[in-house]
Amino acid sequence: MPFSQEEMAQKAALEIPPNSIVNLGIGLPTLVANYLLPDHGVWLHSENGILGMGPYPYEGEEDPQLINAGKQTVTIVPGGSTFDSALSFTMIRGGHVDLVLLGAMQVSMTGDLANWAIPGGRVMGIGGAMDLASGAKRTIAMMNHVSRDGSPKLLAECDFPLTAKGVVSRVITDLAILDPVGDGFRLVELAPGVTLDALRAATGAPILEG
Amino acid sequence: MPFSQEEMAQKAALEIPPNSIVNLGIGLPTLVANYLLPDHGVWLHSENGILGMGPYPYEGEEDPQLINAGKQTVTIVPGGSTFDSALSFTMIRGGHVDLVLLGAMQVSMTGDLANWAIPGGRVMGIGGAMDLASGAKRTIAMMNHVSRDGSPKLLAECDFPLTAKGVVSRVITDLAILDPVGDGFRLVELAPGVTLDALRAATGAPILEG
Amino acid sequence: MTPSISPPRTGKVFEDALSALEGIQDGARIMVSGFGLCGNPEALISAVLDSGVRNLTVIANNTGNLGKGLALWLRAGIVSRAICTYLGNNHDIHELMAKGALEVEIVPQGTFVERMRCAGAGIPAFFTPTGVGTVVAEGKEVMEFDGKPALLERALSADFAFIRAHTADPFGNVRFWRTARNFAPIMATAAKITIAEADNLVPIGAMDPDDVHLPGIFVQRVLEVRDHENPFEYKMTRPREC
Amino acid sequence: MTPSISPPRTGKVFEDALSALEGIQDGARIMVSGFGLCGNPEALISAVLDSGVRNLTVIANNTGNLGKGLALWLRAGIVSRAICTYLGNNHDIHELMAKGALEVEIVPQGTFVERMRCAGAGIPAFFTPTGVGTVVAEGKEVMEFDGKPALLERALSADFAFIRAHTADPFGNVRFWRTARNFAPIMATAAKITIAEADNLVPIGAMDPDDVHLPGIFVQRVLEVRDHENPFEYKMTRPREC
Repeated sequence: MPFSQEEMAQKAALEIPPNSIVNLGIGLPTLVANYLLPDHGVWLHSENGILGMGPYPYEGEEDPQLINAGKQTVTIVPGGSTFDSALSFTMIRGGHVDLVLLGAMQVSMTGDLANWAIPGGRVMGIGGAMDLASGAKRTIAMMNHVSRDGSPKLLAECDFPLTAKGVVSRVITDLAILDPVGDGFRLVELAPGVTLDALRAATGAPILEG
Repeated sequence: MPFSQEEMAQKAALEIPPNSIVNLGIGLPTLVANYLLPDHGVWLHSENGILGMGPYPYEGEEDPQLINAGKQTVTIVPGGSTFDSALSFTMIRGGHVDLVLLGAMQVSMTGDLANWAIPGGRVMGIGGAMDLASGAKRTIAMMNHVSRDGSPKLLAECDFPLTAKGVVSRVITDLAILDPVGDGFRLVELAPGVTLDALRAATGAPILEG
Repeated sequence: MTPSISPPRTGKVFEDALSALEGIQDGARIMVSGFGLCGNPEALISAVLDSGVRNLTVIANNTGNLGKGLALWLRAGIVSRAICTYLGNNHDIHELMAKGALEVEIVPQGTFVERMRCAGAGIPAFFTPTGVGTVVAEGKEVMEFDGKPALLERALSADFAFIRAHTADPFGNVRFWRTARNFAPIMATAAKITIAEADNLVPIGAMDPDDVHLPGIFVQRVLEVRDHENPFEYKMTRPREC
Repeated sequence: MTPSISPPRTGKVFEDALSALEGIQDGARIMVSGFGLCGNPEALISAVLDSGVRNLTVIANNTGNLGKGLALWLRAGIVSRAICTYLGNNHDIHELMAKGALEVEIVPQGTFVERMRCAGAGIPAFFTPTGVGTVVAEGKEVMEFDGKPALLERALSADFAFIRAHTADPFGNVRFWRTARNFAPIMATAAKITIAEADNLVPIGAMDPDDVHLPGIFVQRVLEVRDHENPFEYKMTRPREC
């Protein structure tokens, strides 16, 4: 049985060191906030200008001028701060954010990330993705292992437009947790019931063990 | 009779347009603050991080953490603000300061300014002088017309280390007010009792009339 | 040094949004603050429609969302070029792009804001590692620093910046509210004329010097607008614990 | 999204200045805030003398003045290199320079702070018009933008930044007082370890999010020091009007 989205989020939460500053991308990574360990001292950064992002507000307490990078209403935890976009990207590009968890369309065995455009598809834009992917101390990608038509998304080389080159250090998918190591993906953890053969068949690059 | 220092400061004050933002350099230019016109709306910028610098404090109200760029205790006028050095030099280098009045050691007829180092002398440093001289919308130099040994300080070409090239639009000296215009200094105003011949003799570049 | 300073004379306060636009012309380059619809100067956006200008270049993170904000300009056909970072949920811009009626330059968000910051700070160009090895690098100079490649990016300036403020005084000192700050203080430095649309106009001296988010040197015009729609894009809530 | 966040756990607060220096080594590159003596982290400056480290590179606007502040390090002979903008009134540095005992790099002040800002912001280099045609330009690449020449300047980083704060909380959020702010918030972004020496340590949540001058992400260690000398350099006053 592959990992559910919730299990993927739980696995991702375990990657977060205590007292670290984390930026959660839009989509799957947003779920990770539900699994942060209590008393762990994790501070969430949102690139639109929050350090110390808190949970969604209680009904009736929504402030349209207090949103996250997904444009959802949020809150600020005690000790949090707000700032302009230049300082926010100083945090990101300057390597001050410890960990960025990003959704991905494709990841290559050399750590290239593609997550902003599908060839021939609508151009949705880049947003903060390129800065986040290349600026953080550590970048982890979260994604389904294969696309809807079954084609692999972990590849020897990405064929979608790149977000950043050689930045992904770990990939969390519904089938496994893997590290791009240059000549393939090193297996860290296999989802229960998924065989190594099945993983290999679903991956467009060599799987290395141990 | 040449202009006194106070008269030079008065002349300089007349160069300040209403509602403008002005940075006064250390030394002679500091005196200009005494002659700002009332209700003129002039805001003083100090590069260590004040917009809206006010007069010296009353005795007993000095704050060692509220100083100007000359490290003198000052005050802040209502509507003034404090900020970090990066934003202060954004104001300067970004062309947001309307006028900079700087002391000068030498000025050339092409508007080059030398005011930070004497060859063979002690190196005092550059401070904000280079940014101020080249960043402001308009730069005016204030200086004695000749050095203590009588040698001219308004020259065809500076021989002291430059602060900035081609930035000075007007020079206010004890003998005259002049504009560097490329092939000489165009005379704007002569101090009372100073003859044109005396001015020419004291200047190391052509004096152009009218 | 005893300057006779009389700060209140500023002439920066305008009575209504349309008159605050004085001097705007066809073909103007306009920066507009906001992350999506959060932090939009709504009255200035509307007034531009009334002013009749067109052929605008808009510099804004999203250029509208969900048919609101700058999407009003797109629908009115007065934008010919947009420089932005993200178009998701902005169906109007997709429609215009599909028709070929709009030239769009998409910039990584960190590079977008840094280009404006540099314009405001008198820095003509800078190097950034963001975008190396991607389409963003196409046609740009690459240089290595400590063995790491970086792209040369140019300063980005404008004729006008329209920013949303929480509080402003007549000199143009501004404070922002929460994430409505976003690009506003940077855009203010990068435009020839910055207009602050403030929820509250307060007297000179009402802000402590240490609490000014954007000093008035960067704001040429001030407009008080007490009522704003402030639309929600995604109103999310959590249940109250008992 | 209902994160179970417990912000107070930070481990950033140190009991005394010497222990806050943990890990400092000979040859360290240290940024120190202050415009002259205004905004100096006095306890940290003293503690470095006690720590016994030497061969330091100091990055500071003046590297001391009138025998105080960083002049104490110069007198103790523990500085081998200084990067600064202005040396006037710092007789100690002139003496060491005359003896050839100190290598000094003088940088225009705007370039000085911008180089640190870029280091903190992940910008490896930038172009500035400041210094074109002067000795500052020697050996530097010059490029023209819109017909105007500019110099290529590199980011400037450090191992430590010692900054003086007015208020700090245990996460490292900081507020400054008046012109003691100067280089501090920029230096904080450019160093591996930033230590904030604050007049007042306040609880988490005591600062409004909009009022934080320097977010705690840039501050690794916090130290409360209630008493400072805060020396005057030029105490100027005006007469009281009657």
